[in-house]
Amino acid sequence: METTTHVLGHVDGSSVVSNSGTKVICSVSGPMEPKSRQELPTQLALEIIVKPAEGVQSTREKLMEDQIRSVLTPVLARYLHPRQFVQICLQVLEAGESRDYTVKEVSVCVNAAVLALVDAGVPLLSMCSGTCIGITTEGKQLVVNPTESQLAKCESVHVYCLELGTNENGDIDVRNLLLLDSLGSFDESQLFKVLETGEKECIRLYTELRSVIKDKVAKDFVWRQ
Amino acid sequence: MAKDIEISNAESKFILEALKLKQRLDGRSYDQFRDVKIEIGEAYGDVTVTMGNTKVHCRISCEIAQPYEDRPFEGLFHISTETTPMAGAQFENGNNTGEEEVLISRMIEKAVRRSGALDVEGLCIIAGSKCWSLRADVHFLDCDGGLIDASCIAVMAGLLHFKKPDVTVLGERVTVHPIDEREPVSLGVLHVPICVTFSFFNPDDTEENIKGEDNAEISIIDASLKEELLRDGVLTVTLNKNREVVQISKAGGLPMEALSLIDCCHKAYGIVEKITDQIHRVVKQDTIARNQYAHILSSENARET
Amino acid sequence: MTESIDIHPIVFPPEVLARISPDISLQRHLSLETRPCSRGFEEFRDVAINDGNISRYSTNCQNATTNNIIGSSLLRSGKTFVITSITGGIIEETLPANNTEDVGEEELMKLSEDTDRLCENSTIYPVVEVQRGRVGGPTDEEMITSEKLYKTLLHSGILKKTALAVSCGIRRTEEDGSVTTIYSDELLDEEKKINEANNRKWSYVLYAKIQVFSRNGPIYDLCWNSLISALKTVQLPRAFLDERAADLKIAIRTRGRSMTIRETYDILCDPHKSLPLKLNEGELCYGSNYGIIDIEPLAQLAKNDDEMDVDKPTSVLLADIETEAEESSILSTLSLTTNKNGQFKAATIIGGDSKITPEMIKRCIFLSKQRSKDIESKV
Amino acid sequence: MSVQDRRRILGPAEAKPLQFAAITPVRTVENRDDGNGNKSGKESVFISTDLVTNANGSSYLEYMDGTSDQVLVMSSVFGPRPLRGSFQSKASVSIQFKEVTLEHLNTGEIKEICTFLTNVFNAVINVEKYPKSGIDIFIDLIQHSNSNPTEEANIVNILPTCINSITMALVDAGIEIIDLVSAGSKDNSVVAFIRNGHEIVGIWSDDDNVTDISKLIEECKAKYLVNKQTLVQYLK
Amino acid sequence: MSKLLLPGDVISADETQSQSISAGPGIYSDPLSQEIKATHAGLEVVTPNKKGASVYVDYNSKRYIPAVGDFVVGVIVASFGDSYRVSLCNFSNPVTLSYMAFPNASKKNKPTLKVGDLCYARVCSAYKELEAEIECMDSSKGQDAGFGLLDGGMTIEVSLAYARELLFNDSYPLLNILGNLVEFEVAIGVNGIIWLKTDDVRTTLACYRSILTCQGVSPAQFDKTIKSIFNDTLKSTDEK
Repeated sequence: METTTHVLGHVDGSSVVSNSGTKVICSVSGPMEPKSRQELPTQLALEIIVKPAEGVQSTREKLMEDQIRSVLTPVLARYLHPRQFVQICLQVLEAGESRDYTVKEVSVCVNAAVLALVDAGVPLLSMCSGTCIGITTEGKQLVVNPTESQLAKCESVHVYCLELGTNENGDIDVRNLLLLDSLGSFDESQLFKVLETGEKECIRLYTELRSVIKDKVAKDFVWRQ
Repeated sequence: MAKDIEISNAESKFILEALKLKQRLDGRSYDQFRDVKIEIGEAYGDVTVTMGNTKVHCRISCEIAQPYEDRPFEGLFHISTETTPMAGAQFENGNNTGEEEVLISRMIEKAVRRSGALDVEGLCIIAGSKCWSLRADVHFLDCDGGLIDASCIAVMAGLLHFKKPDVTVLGERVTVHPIDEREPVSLGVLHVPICVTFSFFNPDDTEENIKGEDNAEISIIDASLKEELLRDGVLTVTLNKNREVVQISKAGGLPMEALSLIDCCHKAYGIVEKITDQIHRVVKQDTIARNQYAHILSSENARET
Repeated sequence: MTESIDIHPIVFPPEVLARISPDISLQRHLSLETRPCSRGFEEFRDVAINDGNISRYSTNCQNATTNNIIGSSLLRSGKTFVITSITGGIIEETLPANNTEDVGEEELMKLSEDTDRLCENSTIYPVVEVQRGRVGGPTDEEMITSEKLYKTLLHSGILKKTALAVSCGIRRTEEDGSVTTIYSDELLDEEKKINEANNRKWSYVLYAKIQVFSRNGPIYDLCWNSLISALKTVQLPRAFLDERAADLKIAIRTRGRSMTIRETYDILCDPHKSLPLKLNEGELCYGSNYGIIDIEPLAQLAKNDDEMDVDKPTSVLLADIETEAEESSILSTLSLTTNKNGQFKAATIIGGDSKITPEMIKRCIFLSKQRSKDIESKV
Repeated sequence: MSVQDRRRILGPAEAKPLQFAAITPVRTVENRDDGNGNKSGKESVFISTDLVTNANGSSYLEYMDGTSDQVLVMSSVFGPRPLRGSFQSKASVSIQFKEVTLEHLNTGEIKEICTFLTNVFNAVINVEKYPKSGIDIFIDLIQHSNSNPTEEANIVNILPTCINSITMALVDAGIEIIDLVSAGSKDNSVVAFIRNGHEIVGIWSDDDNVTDISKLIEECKAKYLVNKQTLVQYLK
Repeated sequence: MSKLLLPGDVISADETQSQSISAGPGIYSDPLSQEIKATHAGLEVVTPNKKGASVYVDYNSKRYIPAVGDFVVGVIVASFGDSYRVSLCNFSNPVTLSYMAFPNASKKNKPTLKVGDLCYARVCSAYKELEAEIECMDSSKGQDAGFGLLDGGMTIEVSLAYARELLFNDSYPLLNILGNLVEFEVAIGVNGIIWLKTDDVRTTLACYRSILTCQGVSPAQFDKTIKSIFNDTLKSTDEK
């Protein structure tokens, strides 16, 4: 996973994340004033916009937005800013998969969004990370982060997102499964294998995000050194 | 409607005062175009243009479609310029009815598509039944002024770089060769139009119709976002390297003299020439970089045979 | 100076509480070990499915002349009902057929066909509409559900491309004016040539219009089940070309150039003859949904103080989410699409707030299999 | 090309809808119009209310004319519910007509039907009773079979059932109406009545040459009375 | 460098070594589990106080959230019958500045700020559910405290942590270096807006560029950086 933060000037937080051929740029603005139809009386309203690399936004992007929303909503400390509004824009730069799939884009979007949220200073209760997994038709092998051609050979494809944090001893604390979205043909044991593999990968990504954020913080306070 | 950016009286006054002293906030001179950075991505027709804090991404793509009935020999070409709040919270998602959004999309449309920069007849596969439908998706990533100029560069660089899959036509049957299977084909770009935007200020805020030595009117090239918000007039000229004026757009604002229009075109030409060369250079460099790889492959093949 | 203020608790009737504070209402219900819809925790709504006599091929269809619906279903689940009607279209394939002259390319084509799993799969174009007493464009829910149905069917392999290939017949007008239509599979071998000479390939395209009435909970599973049962009733009409239109070329002139182009002619459908749509029966599966919610100790109705159940589970699993109270306060949900043997086609697990444990997933899978068995028997 | 529906999955643009070849007469239509305009066969109506739970009132009507004609209509009434915006002393009634399965009518025809029905029910609903309110009525035509291929005839055939259905839905919603509205049709005309046929609340005619309007009204009235009786019986 | 915290990191009890923890910015106490977590990514700052310890996360961001006592620079965006609406940050909810929140204010003596004017003020009320309020006086004493209209000059938008550093860290060398070069007036808002004024447009411009540039430069380089900016700015205007 390659990441950069703070790439855009006119929004509060931004990031670029790319992973095996999929590249997404994300911007976050907020907490700011909502339009009246978006306002929620007790919590932070969240707008997620996904724009595809090619073509216009369609139902495909709506579904992606919905999946990303279900991952980010529990992570946001949304009761800290009632009647406020956070806007997350995700622009896919390289899809890395055909239009019939969204798994790679969704998982990269989740990682990009969480980085941009951290960059923007939007309060979060936990961190999260996302990955995608495919199970091949032949050999029933689990492939983490498949490439476009590997994906096409998969019998089932899965997006997996995990809520993570660090407990008081400094150990990684797996908090909850945020999203598992599976499509294709699979059985119960494969489902559990995906859950197991996904957890490992998400923990790995979390440590990666951690070091990225460490660099970011160091850069933020460069004038202190 | 999204909210506007607030500029305080003090700030606007200061920016104008500085302009009078030939100073711009970012240290540029009046006629200085920002340095243009053109980056090319993995895919064909994937271009990011950075000009200062302005960043625009353009992606060219194509698919097979049916030509319009009244134009059976022409392919389809569509430029989509949709704003998202990524470029700044003043933009609204999916709302392309705002004045600025409409202006941007009209200008790009006029500068690139209607100027015939792309040979649409070259997109024809079978007259009247099949053709390529080409899309240029312009994504505004960061807006610090000059979106029109940056988008135009991005689209043109994208078109020059893009390659469409090769096709074989056997009677009525069309075979599309995936790009990893057979060398794809470049598009027919007939000329490279480049937009240069001038902004005008009238810092003394008085009606000045007599243009003379003591004329306080200021003209600058490639305004930043704040300069755009404060300007009193705007002119966009589109030229190509053949010294052809593709289009001129001046929608209201401060009136200007005919002679100064010509002066602007002269100034713009220098910039157009430089940027056109830069685009060609970047595209060529990328082609060489890609070919190096292909070269190794083909030499291996040569040894086998 | 002391002032005492009497605080009077406000009492709401249950239906008002359910409206103003669905989460508390739900917690109160749960503490009484019941649900707002008065079902048991793991109890599903009753499902009834029939074809609704909407399709032109329905046994009791009253209208087979102007009706262009070729498959349908009427699904009822509790008070909610879903009407699905399937219509069709025909599209000319752009991809080359196998008889390409270049042999090397044919091999390549085959190679890529083997690897790209989705190449063989087809799907339907669904438009979901939920009646909600408002006019306007599709809501997010309608869009998301439509897209999910589309994608799930595409990835499931239930509908293969081959099942939608048109085997096109020819209508002949004899010299005496009588009209006959011949289909290739009804032809003798030597006559088949007529068809093959005509070097073009068509496919059926399927559209589904899915209308949801009395929505009272998540709709994806209902729509999916309705869609599958409607697909099972689909009859594809035999299609034919008129012999006279079989090779039509039209000369055109534009800007001083002239050219002949092949006209895209219309394929007509036989009003009487049809073939059932071949679905991959082994892959059929049905959807169900579950919610997981933490029991909030503070919201519990006061019980006998001695009965402090220490072992009481802290969260419960509810099958088949219904009512606004459940839908708005349960954020951890599972939606599983499986057959009775546990062969999945789709699964969506969202951990909104309550923790989802593997045991819960296992329990849901167990319930899903049972539910699929039940629905299967009703379709 | 740029104008595409992004919010619906419409499938490939090049696809053409199935076109069925003109049917060669298989079904004999001997028991159709007997020349007098009276259809033979036994007419029957099935009525049910409160089907749509999230509406304030709803009704479902199945009308069979005993031959091959069948009309299935569902109406849902939403309201009276608060209207946003400026103060209005009367309820605003809106009627939306939609074909659930088949799509035979064009948007112009649908609009015409909506306007006609809105006018009829604006006259019948006690709108003064519901200030600042909106009453939205949705009619879903689930199925209509009409072997007569002319479009006009279709509308005339479904209108009386629609009117009956809305009336029942309004009753179900408990909205005040001055009388049960019902209608009768004859040839290419529909007349809606109240007060035992003493008052006409709407006339729809697709006929260019109605010669004897009073005769037409009388014939429609006869059917209205039958229809009304059916409604009354159900409500009892 | 002190300990890095990420959102979701639980603050360990032994670090604070006390039962009573006052949570500062970037710290969230879960009402159910009583767990104390970080909500922002930044550096942990623990300060022992009388009762126990206060903990906060020092993080950098661009979007200002009003907190009581903060000094801010705002733009008047509207004026009503009894108050102004002031924008502290583009696209954020505007805050209220009452006409009575000025020194010597009375019903008859109304302040004279216009829409578009800049003012320096202090946040006096900030509840998350309500619109925040600012004041242009020291309300505890009812006296003038250096707040009010900022006339002329120029504003500089910087990151919030940088603005805090400039305002609170007296040993931070930047303003001192600038002060040696030129005389200036400055008002630093922790909402990331710095107002600065000198006698001359050119020196103001030089200060503007210096402050912006130093945001990405370590203090050791300040002297050199600022001098070269001053040289360039003043020279280039002379040339032209």
